Amino acid sequence: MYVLGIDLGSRTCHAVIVDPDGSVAGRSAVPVTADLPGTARRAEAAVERSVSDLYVAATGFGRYQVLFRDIAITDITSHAFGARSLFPDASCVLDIGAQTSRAMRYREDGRVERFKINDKCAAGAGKFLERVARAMELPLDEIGELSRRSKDPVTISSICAVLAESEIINHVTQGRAVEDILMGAHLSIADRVVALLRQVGIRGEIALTGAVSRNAGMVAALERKVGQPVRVSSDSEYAGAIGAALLARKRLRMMSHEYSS
Amino acid sequence: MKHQGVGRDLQKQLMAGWYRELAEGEGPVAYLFISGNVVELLRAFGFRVVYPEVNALQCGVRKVAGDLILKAEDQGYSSDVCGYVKNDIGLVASGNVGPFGKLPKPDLLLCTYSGCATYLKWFEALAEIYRVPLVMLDVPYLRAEEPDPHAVRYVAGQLQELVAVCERISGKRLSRERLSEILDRSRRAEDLWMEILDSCSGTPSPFDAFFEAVFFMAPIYVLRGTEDCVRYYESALAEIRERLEHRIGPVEGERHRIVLEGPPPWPHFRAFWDLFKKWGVCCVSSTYCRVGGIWDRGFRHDPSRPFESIAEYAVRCYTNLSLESRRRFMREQLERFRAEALVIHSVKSCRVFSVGQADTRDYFSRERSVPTLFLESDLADPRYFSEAQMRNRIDAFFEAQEHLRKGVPCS
Amino acid sequence: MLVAGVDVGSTATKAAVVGEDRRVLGRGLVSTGANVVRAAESAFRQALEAAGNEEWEISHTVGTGYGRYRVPFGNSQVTEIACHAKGAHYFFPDTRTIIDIGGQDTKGIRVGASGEVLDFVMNDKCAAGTGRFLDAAATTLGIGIDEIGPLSLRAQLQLRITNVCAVFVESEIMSHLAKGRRVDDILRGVHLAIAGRSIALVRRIGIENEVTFTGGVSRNPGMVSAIEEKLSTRLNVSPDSQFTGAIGAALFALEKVEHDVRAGH
Amino acid sequence: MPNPLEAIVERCRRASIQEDVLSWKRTTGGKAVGCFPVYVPEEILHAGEILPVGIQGGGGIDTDLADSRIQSFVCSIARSTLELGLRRDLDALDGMVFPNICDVSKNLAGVWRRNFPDRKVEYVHLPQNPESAYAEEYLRAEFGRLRESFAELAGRPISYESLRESLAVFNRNRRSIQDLYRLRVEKPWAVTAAETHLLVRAGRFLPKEVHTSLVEEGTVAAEASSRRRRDGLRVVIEGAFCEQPPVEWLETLEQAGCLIVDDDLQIGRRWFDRDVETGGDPLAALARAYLRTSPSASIRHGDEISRSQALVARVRRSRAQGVIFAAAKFCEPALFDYPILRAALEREGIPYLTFEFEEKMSVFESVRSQVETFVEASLFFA
Repeated sequence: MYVLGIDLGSRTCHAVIVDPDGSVAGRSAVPVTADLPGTARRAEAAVERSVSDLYVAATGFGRYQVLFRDIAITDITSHAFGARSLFPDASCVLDIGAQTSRAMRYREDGRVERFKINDKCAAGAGKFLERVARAMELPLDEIGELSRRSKDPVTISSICAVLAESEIINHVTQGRAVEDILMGAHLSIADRVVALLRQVGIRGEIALTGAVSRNAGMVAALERKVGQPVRVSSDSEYAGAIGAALLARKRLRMMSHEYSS
Repeated sequence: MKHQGVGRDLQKQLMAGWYRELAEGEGPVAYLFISGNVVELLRAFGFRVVYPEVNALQCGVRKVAGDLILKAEDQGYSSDVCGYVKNDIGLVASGNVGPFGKLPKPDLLLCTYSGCATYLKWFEALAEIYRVPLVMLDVPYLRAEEPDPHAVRYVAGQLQELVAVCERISGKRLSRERLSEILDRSRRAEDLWMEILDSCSGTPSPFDAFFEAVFFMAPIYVLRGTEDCVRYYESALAEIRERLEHRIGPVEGERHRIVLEGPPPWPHFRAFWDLFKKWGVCCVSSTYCRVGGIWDRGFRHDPSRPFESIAEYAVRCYTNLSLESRRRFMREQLERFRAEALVIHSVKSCRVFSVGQADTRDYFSRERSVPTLFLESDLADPRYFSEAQMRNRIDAFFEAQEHLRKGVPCS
Repeated sequence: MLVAGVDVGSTATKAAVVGEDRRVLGRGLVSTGANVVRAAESAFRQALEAAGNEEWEISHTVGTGYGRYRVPFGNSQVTEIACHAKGAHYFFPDTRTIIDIGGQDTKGIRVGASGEVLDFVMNDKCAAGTGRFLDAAATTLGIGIDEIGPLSLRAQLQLRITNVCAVFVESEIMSHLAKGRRVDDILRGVHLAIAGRSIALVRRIGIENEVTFTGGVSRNPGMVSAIEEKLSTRLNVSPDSQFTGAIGAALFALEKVEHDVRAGH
Repeated sequence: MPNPLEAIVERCRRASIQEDVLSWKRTTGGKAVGCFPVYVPEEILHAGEILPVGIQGGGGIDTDLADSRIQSFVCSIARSTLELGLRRDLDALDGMVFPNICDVSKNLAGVWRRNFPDRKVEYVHLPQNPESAYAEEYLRAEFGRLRESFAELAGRPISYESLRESLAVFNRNRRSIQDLYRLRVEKPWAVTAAETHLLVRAGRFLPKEVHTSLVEEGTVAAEASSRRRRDGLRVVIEGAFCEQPPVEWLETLEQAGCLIVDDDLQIGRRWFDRDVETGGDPLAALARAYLRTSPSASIRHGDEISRSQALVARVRRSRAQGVIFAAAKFCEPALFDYPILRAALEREGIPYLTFEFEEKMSVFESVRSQVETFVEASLFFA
């Protein structure tokens, strides 16, 4: 059976179709509007597919707004399972979102062993980058590249995202180089999310999922803090949707197996 | 000025020697806390004594606390619990090697409850790691000015039981003579230390009872009961007398005399002091330099009452006092040393200091109209200190003090 | 003889030129942005032009605010606490308490009869409940920062916002929207939450009438009414409230000059 | 017809200082004393015909007054209790007792004395060295001190006879609660954690005798109830021994697929796991009970078995499949134990999930999805 995995997040809604042998047959990504059920519908319509009869697995914070779902799965379970299929050698995933960041560690079969959600002062990583970009009057998707030119990144000590922002403004006023400030900003986030990762216990390779995975500066900062390569893939943003689809597929098989036996 | 800085240098040597003794010396090892400690008793059995708090503050001063605290948070310690404990847990995770060298493993964890309830959680954690006996010396908090008789009997009784534990671990019997020699040396050092603290009543004060005292006080808490400790305070006192004679103070041109309540922000100690120096501030008394014990009210260790005086010391240390009693102490100090203001440094790590300080501030600023400055940061965690914010508060406060004096606050 | 004050804040830089008669002759206002020195200079120039004068005629300039040590032409520096006290006293001689809410700092100041600082408090090392919280709420709701105040005044029911952290307010606002709450009710809740937090801080020094509200946020009518409701007292708010610090600084400059003249040098 | 259990739970949900304590005082003309968590020897108050009132915090009220006295890094219950006091919402209480459970509680006694000079404020120091041979004599004397102090407040002496009677009343109350918990282990769907919490919590405001019968009736009703058996992940809650999580938080856990089969909520209401002897010297009996039969808790030192062993034993006893750590934000005793307990659970291969709660919590989405994740781990990977 074909399974549609749909990840309704806060910024973008990703959808994938997984064919009976478990490989991704189609993708789509649409921006999220106030009308969440409608957004889910548009994402579903946007995936090119050959079949009409689909089993639908929804994930992401808006999973219950996917009214045509067959099953709802939380982002953590699905991100871990998706990462497992995208990064065979990884057993830890970092998912950096606009507001919350998550670190997960999973077993070989993809079962989440430990996870930690960033829900304290250090939250708001993605949003923090957006604000930094605005403060420096730069487009968001350029700050990562720029930061990589840094030779001597600034240090940002505050754990409060708001005060960290004012520290950045301080550095700006002191005339520090743009790339050093940007790298400092990325490193300060890396500090916080790597702390999450350490709390779940680093084992094997580390994969990065979510929109921030496109930010090369963030990847560099993470690798520097964690001291090992951080894997990203062009499908990183689809990890949630893929994981949801594959889990649904797994669940279907478990059930059919139960019935047949 | 031949005596300038002797106290400081000698103190550094002594502490270095002490850490060397810990690393290389002989004899069983006990871990002990500073507040109301019973080190004389342990000394009588030849224990080498490790003070986790002192290690933690050393890590703070040497700016390695931040990383050690993160190490502990990686193990699941919350960002909201005492930074001293996390620093120590991080230190253990790094093989118990600090800026001061390698620390020996304990044979005994002796927890005195007179510091704070967190002491207990701290040693429970170490007991999990080292799997050695944790002896609890339970010291009831002083509800009123005077301890309850049953509380004193309880503490004294536990000390008797502690002797048995020490005899078992050290394999030595308690020698009364040795104990009273040690207590006599404690008493002599305490007399000298008090004379140094009292010298702050001079104008200018020859000594900063916070920013200098936190270094000068190390031997009275760490080496108390040793001949070295007595010799140290003899030469420190000589230095202070020299300063008095030449009217030298810790700051150029003393302009403001303050009493300071609360522990220092160790990772930013220098920066913190400079913010006060800039205004010619001298701290003429502080509660932190009494954190281990209080001698101002006449208490001394007493060879003729060994256990009673050890128990009394434990019961009457600053952190074991009720808030009323602490306020009374600050009031006495403000008057005795003719201080114009009270500065409260409220630290997140140490609830036993911090909770109630807002009432203390309210009491002094409103009921006694003593100008009071309230500062917030931490004693161990560098993340909670913002120099810009500190400067703003301290500048504004002394600006106002100057303004009240000469009408023009421009610096 | 003219004097000036320049108040370099985290978001806006303000300047004021004052004459011997203590009258405010010119004001300057620019956003601080990336370059403090430039901001200070252009605010200063604006004020001079408004006063119709050239720089060399200014006998003394006092810098205040976070960037006070970076005002290159400043003759001396005074903290914004003293300057706000001075400025507020200038507008409202009977004021005894000042509540100042800025971008990342909230202050309470107790002032004496001559505008001297008797006591003060500032928020601890957490930006919760400062002006930044309002920005976050505005962005979350996609409304301009200048519109949220007036909008909040149209609220119909009391709605509680429990989290005053600028990072988490988004999720709380989102959940209220999800429950179909009205935007103006939510905004009223946001304003009351900050009002409560700020008043709790200022209570540490005791709140005595008259109370003056200064700082960037004092231009927000929703904030004024929220604080007035919580304190059940009227607030002094000067049309010049944003310039309180700069004017206070200029007045210190004036005193300095007079003092030096008296001292005969 | 409505389930009688639900009616009883509703009664308990309404229990409060404003309602029940005030009306008790009106009818009896007696005095009432607030007891800060976790354990206070309420029997002594009861024997003096003083109503012991359990301090429960403010349940998420605004804390504008207390925020000016309590720094931002202190737990909700200290903050909201002071707020209630400053709002004069605790005027029904003629006194307060603070035990040495943590540094905050120790100092709160002093804060209370300064802000409420007209009230009786007691600080009781419970031994942290129960192994000491001197602990019993000390605690007996400490309880004796309280007996005199409360007798003074009551304006009448407190006899040994009345103390023995009170011990019996409290024994029965604790037994009723323990029976309710036993039922939870067997039929967790018959009475939910939230219902149990409300049933037990009412004991903080109601006279013990009244409360005991409510709990006994509730348990009978639950046993008889025809509720459908529910499937879910059997979990134990650990860490909520002092400040209590919002009821909505508990409900979220259960809606998200957990069956809470044991917890340390309101642990002070059932502090002893067996009856206190009612013969002989009642104060000595109470002291011995505290030293020998207290449960394992983060705020008390000196058990024969470690806290980790005690937790693992609780998990096994209740046949739980996982543990949910629920520490009040800023609660040092709970947060310091967490890494140690966590390590033990990992050694035992027991899954766990961690939360920090506070009274002002109002958004539970994140809690829900984390619990769902926790449950999914067993759902998809049987």
